[in-house]
Amino acid sequence: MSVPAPRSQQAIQHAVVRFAGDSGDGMQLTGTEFTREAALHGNDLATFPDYPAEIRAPAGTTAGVSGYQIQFAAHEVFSPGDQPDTLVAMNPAALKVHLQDLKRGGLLIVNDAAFEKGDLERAGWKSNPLSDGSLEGYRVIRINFEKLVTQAVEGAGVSAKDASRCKNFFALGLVFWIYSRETEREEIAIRARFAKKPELAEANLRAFRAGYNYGETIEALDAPFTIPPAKLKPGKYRNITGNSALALGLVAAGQQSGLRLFFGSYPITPASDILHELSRYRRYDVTTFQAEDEIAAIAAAIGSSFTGSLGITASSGPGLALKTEAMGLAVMTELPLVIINVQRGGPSTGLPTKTEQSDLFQAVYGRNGECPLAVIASRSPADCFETALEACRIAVEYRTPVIMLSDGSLANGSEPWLLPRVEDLPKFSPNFATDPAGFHPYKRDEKMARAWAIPGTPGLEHRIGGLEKDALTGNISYDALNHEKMVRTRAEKIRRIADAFPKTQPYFDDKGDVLVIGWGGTYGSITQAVIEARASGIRVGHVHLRHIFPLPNDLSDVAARYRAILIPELNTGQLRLHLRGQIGLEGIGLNKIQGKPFHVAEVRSAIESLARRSAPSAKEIA
Amino acid sequence: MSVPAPRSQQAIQHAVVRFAGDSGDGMQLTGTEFTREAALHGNDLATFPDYPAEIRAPAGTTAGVSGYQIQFAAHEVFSPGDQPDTLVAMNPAALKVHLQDLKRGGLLIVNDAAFEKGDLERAGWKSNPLSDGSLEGYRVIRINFEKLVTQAVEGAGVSAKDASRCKNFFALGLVFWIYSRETEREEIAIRARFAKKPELAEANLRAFRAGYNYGETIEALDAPFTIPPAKLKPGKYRNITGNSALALGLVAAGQQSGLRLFFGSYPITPASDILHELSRYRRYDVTTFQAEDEIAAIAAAIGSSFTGSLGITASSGPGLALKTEAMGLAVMTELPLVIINVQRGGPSTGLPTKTEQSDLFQAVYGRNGECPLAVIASRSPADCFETALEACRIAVEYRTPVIMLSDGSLANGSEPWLLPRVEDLPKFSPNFATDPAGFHPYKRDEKMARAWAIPGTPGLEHRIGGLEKDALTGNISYDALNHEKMVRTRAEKIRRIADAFPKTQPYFDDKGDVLVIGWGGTYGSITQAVIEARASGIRVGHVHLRHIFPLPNDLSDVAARYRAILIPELNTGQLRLHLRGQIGLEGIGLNKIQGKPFHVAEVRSAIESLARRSAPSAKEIA
Amino acid sequence: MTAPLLKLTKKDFTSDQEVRWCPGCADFAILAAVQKLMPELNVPREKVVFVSGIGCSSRFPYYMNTYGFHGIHGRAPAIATGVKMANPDLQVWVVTGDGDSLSIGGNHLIHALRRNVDLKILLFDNRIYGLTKGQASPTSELGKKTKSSPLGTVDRPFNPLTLVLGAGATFVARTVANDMAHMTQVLRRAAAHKGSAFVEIWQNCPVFNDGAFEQWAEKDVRDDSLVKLEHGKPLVWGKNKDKGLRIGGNFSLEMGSAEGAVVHDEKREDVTLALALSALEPPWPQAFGVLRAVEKPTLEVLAREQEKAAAAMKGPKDLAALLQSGDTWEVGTGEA
Amino acid sequence: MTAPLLKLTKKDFTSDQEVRWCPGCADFAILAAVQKLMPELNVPREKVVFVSGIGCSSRFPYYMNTYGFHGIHGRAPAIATGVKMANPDLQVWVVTGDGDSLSIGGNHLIHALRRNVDLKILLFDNRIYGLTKGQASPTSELGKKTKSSPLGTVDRPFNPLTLVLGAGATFVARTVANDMAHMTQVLRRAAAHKGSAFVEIWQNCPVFNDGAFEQWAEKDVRDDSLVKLEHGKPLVWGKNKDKGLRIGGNFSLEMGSAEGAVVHDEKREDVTLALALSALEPPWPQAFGVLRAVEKPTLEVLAREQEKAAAAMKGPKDLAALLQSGDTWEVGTGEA
Ligand SMILES: Cc1ncc(C[n+]2csc(CCOP(=O)(O)OP(=O)(O)O)c2C)c(N)n1
Ligand SMILES: Cc1ncc(C[n+]2csc(CCOP(=O)(O)OP(=O)(O)O)c2C)c(N)n1
Ligand code: SF4
Ligand code: SF4
Ligand SMILES: [Mg+2]
Ligand SMILES: [Mg+2]
Repeated sequence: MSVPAPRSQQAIQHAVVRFAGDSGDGMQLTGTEFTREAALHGNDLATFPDYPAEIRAPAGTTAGVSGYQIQFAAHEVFSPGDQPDTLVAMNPAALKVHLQDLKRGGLLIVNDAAFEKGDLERAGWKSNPLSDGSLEGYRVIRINFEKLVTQAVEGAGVSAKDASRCKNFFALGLVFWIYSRETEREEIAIRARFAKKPELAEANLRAFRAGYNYGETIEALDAPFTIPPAKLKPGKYRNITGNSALALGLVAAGQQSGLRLFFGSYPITPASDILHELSRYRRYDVTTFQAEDEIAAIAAAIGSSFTGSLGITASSGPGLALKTEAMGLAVMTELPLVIINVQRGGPSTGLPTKTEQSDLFQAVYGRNGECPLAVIASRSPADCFETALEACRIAVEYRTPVIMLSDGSLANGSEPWLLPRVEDLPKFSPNFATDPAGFHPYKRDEKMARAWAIPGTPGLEHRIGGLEKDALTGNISYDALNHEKMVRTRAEKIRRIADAFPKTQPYFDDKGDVLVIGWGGTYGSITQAVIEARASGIRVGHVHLRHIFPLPNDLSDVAARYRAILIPELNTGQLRLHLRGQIGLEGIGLNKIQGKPFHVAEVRSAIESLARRSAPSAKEIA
Repeated sequence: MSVPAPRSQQAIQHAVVRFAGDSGDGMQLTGTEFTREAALHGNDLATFPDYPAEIRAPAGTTAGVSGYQIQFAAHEVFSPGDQPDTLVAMNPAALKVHLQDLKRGGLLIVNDAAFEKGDLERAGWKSNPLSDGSLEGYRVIRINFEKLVTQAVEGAGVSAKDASRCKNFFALGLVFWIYSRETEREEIAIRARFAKKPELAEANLRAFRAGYNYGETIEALDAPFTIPPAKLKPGKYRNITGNSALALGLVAAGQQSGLRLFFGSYPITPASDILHELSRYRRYDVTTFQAEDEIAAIAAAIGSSFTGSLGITASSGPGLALKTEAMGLAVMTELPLVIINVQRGGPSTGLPTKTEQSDLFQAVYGRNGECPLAVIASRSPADCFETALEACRIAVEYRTPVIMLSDGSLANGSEPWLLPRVEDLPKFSPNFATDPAGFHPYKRDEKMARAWAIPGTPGLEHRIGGLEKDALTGNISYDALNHEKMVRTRAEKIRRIADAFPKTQPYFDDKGDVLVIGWGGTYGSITQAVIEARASGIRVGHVHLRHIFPLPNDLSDVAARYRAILIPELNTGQLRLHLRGQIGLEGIGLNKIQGKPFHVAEVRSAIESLARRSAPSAKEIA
Repeated sequence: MTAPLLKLTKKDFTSDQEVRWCPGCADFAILAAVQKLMPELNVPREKVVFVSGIGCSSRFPYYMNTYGFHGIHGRAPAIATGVKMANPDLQVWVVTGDGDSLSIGGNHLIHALRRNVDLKILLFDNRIYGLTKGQASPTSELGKKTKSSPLGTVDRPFNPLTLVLGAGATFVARTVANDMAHMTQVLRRAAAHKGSAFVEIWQNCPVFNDGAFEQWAEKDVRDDSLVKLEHGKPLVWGKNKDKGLRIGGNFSLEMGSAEGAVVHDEKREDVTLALALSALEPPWPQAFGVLRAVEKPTLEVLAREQEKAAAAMKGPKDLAALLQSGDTWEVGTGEA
Repeated sequence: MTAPLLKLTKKDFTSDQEVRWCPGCADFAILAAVQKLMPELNVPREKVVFVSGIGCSSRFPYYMNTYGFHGIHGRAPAIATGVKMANPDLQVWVVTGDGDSLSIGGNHLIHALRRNVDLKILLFDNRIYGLTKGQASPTSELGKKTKSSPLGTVDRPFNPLTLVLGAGATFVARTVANDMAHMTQVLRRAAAHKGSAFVEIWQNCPVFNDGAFEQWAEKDVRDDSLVKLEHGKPLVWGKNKDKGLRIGGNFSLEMGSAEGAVVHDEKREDVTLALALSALEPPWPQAFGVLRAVEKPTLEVLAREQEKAAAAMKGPKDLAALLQSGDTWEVGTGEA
């Protein structure tokens, strides 16, 4: 297709677009497609998909609204953005849910055809927002999607129902025009996607083009926007979600250590995709096992580690709860094990498709007995790769279970990932015991890791289990002093992991008014907020903890260099309590428990008000 | 039988006796029998049974040694005693394990016949302690139990094997003599115990009497001891173990609230006896359900609470771990539920028959999501009654799960229990919703408890579950602000429980040098230690926390009245971290992780050294 | 069937909550069947409890205007056991999926059945995980490609009927959601059974496993691929009822002409016939209807009887006496 | 059976740990049988793994001088599945008790069996909880008085054999610990089976459930109360082999004279006969020996084959290529 070049363009630096519609409207796909093009265009970007817990809630209700937000820019981007510049609302329910977020003056694209009385009622509108003034202050583009799409795909040979399902590609086309995206790659992608059903390919292509042309035709904007590529670090990039990066990190860990991976898992939102992805990487010495439940999943993983594989299991909060007892067994038997928790809204079944950071307590403290293990957290979608690799390394080198915390927003969110070179990835060795001379299953190396002797090794036959073990032989021991020794040894082994951490180096100001200590998926919002707060003259540092347990040894010292500590979390203050309990650090919490990420503005204003409150008094200055 | 009155007696104030032998030697029975007589004699007492994890480890090995210790006194007694005055060792293994604890100059009764070469080797003695000087400094009574018992029971009509199994009653008889106990009640008890096998009754009786007479005959002591009854608070007493008291507390709660009890449980040491006991109280509207596992046990209990019973479940650490997910469901559905954890040595299977306090973290922090519930702890065997009742009351009145922490030493230990009058027991009402007018399942009363409407009530049909609920209707709600509201509401409801606590009133000095903050089964040792430390002039207060979560509101204020805080725990410092994390309280830990209670001396010396360290400097005084 | 005394209607059993299943999901049909059946059962709404686990199917209780408990994944039979034991007067239904009840919840299911708790257990079998978007379940065919098994599953599926019969279930039946009449009849029978009643309902999931049962459960093929079980009637099938299950060599069933076909007997104490029927899989005709319906004492009744017997033997409740049982002693107010 | 090449002896399989069972416990006999059998199997010690749960029986691995894993309660089949999938070369045994495998671990057991993981599962059935001192187990008889059921149990027991056959087990057998010859033969068969092998071993617990099996498993009564199964031989029993299981009316088994008795067939694909035999309970003679031995593909082999097929199709491992798969783009060093 040849598209007339748009007349004039407005170059901007960044934009936030949100696609919203019914669960059946294909908004996740639309968002993903737009994201790919932004990535290939060279923009930096961050995304935030948000969908309901039902497969498909009743059509047209607010419960069924599915959304996908992307921020893309000509510069570095850290969060998916607080407020969309452009909102696509495919029905009144989507408008109901998302209108409040649209930036004043922002562009609103609505599906005119979907605002009948019944539609409005189902969505809970008392009167028609298209006509009652609700949309004042926005730039509204009303489109009769049904009609335009039907016309566009006429003759493509698809049913009326299938024709109507092309609406999302019409919307995509329009947004492509608005942001002056090239259409070629997308056209190829559409053909590939529907390769098995050429008539569907044709219909969606037509809808896509029609949407693009519609923008041009109606002169929806005086001039469409352009956002040049970002000046990112040079190298090869790929846009990636957290779960995909995590799965690749695990595969990399297997390859870099020479260990077979055994991934035992039971499906649960938002962790299931890790199982799906790894199931496709089987030829990389990856065994995947969909167990009957979470307990069997971790138990099998432990069995595999005993046998010399790297046992891994993944779940979300409720599933982690079920794994608790078995984690104790892994701690007692001191076997490598990686336990991934892609956190979601809790407690109980909670908000399965929403994001939250409320499983820190469970990860650090949630086991019977004195049962320490390592806990680490990833901070961004691409960072899930590195974090997974790090979790595996610690597990193998220290012979310990490691809990890796991710969350729903990381798992499904995406960003460009500067591909690492394999040569630069860390290598680590399982260092299996093979020599019977002087062998004892609980003899330790300098890291306090015990000998890992695997079945198949002649002369090292031994037995382990969950009863307290003799400090050397690993035989059952009920001896009082041995127990105390072992409890302290297990604790010390974990504590020492911190001795190998690099120095804590705050981002931005390394002393000053406020230190923001964060962890996990809030990294992007905090970073952007710090950048903005510093622009207003406050001296702010940012430490984003990868290691939740053990904590970095120098954290107190670093913190002492600031007047005040801000600890933003998507929970009621779990890291805050953890830091106070562990190292006596007093921080101020910024807490949000809404199943949603922080807005940048929320964090920024917390930094600013804390800086104001803790500003040195006149006397101090004098 | 008529026994010649012993010639002269030495009145003493207290004594500590320990019976030790093979698992098959009946030491637990011997100890229990002696305890009953001490109780009925009117002594105050405390006991500590200690047995191996195997049903019966190999005969004669140290692994198989089973012990039972009692302190009984003419005054109040708080702990089973640090060091026995009298040790009965039925074989070399028992001597090997326990000799180190015997008080210098103490009385040692050994079974001479069991010290052959093979016996010694099995027990790990390099040479014969009876002859190699190991027993110097003790008053040793060597007895050929085999021979004397065989002689004594000759003609009773029992096999040689059964005859030999009467050894423990011989030992019991001897210790009866040593402490001038009356024999009548015991004789009746023996007859009752073996009522179905009269020849066994006869044999054991004879052995018992022979032991008693033996003491008299050989003039084992110049004069046997007497310990007059203690001047306890007037009233009716009964000697009781923690698990028995706990079971009675639950029954009392059912009766006092008018609720049917549903007890769902899966056997596990040391909690199983609660199931055993409750199974015998079925006619008190008690349903007991031995579930297929711990998850089913708590799930059924939750189902019963939904239906208007008071659901209860009990287990130990590993079982609690399995219940984690379901606890979240109970938090979300805000149903009354009592979860009992009789703690044992951990982590994992750990030390199943040993005591420990290492499940505090798990109880307070060990769930996914923001998942607060109440946690309370009992402090002594008899106190398990009151604590259980309190747990039930909080659960019912606040519609919340309550975790009640006990431990192995409380569960199996015993003490005299001043029987409460039923009239004095608290009454509380489930306050079921019955009126459809204005009914909403999540409407709250002044305690923030939600309406409890049970199936069978017309017009109140409703649905609940583990997904986030609307703040009023309880319907599923994915609304962001509703979620935040509900998370904070659930937290606030639990926090408010503390508003009804009585003022924290430290025992002993209510300000001064040291405040000892303890919890759980360490109560006895701490109390005795504080008494002794005060005798040396230190001003010491003692707060023993019944409520672990929420904490008493005034705890910080109370703590501020002392120079230093000592926090003794049988773990690595869980309460200490909890107090620092929650209320910023800085305490010094005294920690022991040996599967054993504190010795009084350990706590006392910690108090003393802390008092010394934190003594006001000269300057301060001036 | 007695005439409904309570004069309730389907509407009385319809809650005010929006039904959140995908368009075309067979769960709608099951919901309609149950809501229609309920008035006929003549149990007051407030005495009915629906308990479920987690899954698309497990949303069911929200749509019934009775008491309902949406539990946690796999634990519905355990929760329901507590409900029923706590109040044996209630009519308790369990709604569960193939993942919920056969994967994570397999143990609770077989234990509820061996105990014969009076629960009506409806397994919505779509041979897939619906709610988590399309992973293999324990009833997915061997080799099936799903999201979690892109190369095909490697674990053989359970036969749910054989499994539950092996666990000692006293009532076992199978039906399909697209045969309203048959489904209703089976549900009616389940409701009438005193004891655990297990019903496998083939349920199409158009989104993640469309057509899973079409080869044998669609109207036009049913006659040839299913053997409809009727108590006391011979085991015959085919459009013309000309094929029959007969006793073959060495104690096996064989397919043959209708003549001399084995006569179905739901009530047989020995479980052999029911087991043999349950194990039939294509190309054999598959058993359809009630395989077994044998009455045995139920858990909750036995438990209550024990309680009463204990009360009768040991006398009425007396908390004071209970507290004072065992060896007690008095400490006086004066000097000891 | 080929002559042992490795020339190992019972002693080679005896660990240095003291055996901690009660005097007279039948677990000793099972341990002795296994230790004696092992050399004959000709598998190097280091390739043998014993996995267990928790219970008296589950202490077993400590006493075998092989690799061993004493797991957590009920989870042995799951741990063992991980062991076997991680290294299909190993010979993996699971030792478990009636509580461990049928109560808390019931689900893992039936799933391991449906998956046909190549595990040798030995269930030490003493119909009681030994280690926790005498509570009822899922095989305790209805009405049994135990510590946890002083008024008698109210839940009907499982029949372990019917249960596991219902779950799809490919090898199912029963033996008793006090018949060393029979037990050894059954264990040998289990070891030889490629796939999950389930063996129920009646095991007397003299301390908490003494004599549980004496009415039919003691030497003097066995002939009359057990029907010994031999492949290809008629199902007859009695001192004089004069009683037989025959085809009764309407597809049932009946007791009668030996003449015309059904012939045992372990290898039958359809599970009817095995199920019927498993369900026999006193006063019928109980099935004793191998009920079923049918070979099917095993989980771990299927899984490895998939891996190989994937490698063959998609080419060798190349981590760099994997990381760079999907849509990628370059950002240059100069100005964009
Ligand atoms: C403890 C736990 N594990 C996993 C999940 C995720 N999960 C929810 S439903 C489900 C399976 C649903 O399949 P099925 O039972 O067949 O029901 P369907 O959706 O097909 O009706 C899973 C794995 C969960 N909610 N809780
Ligand atoms: C999670 C958990 N729950 C409960 C227990 C306590 N427990 C240990 S063994 C056992 C049952 C033992 O019975 P069985 O499996 O029949 O073995 P046996 O001792 O009879 O050989 C129980 C309930 C435990 N260790 N862990
Ligand atoms: S995913 Fe399948 S089972 Fe679930 S609601 Fe949709 S169609 Fe029904
Ligand atoms: S309790 Fe029973 S099963 Fe356990 S070791 Fe003793 S005799 Fe054996
Ligand atoms: Mg399903
Ligand atoms: Mg057992």
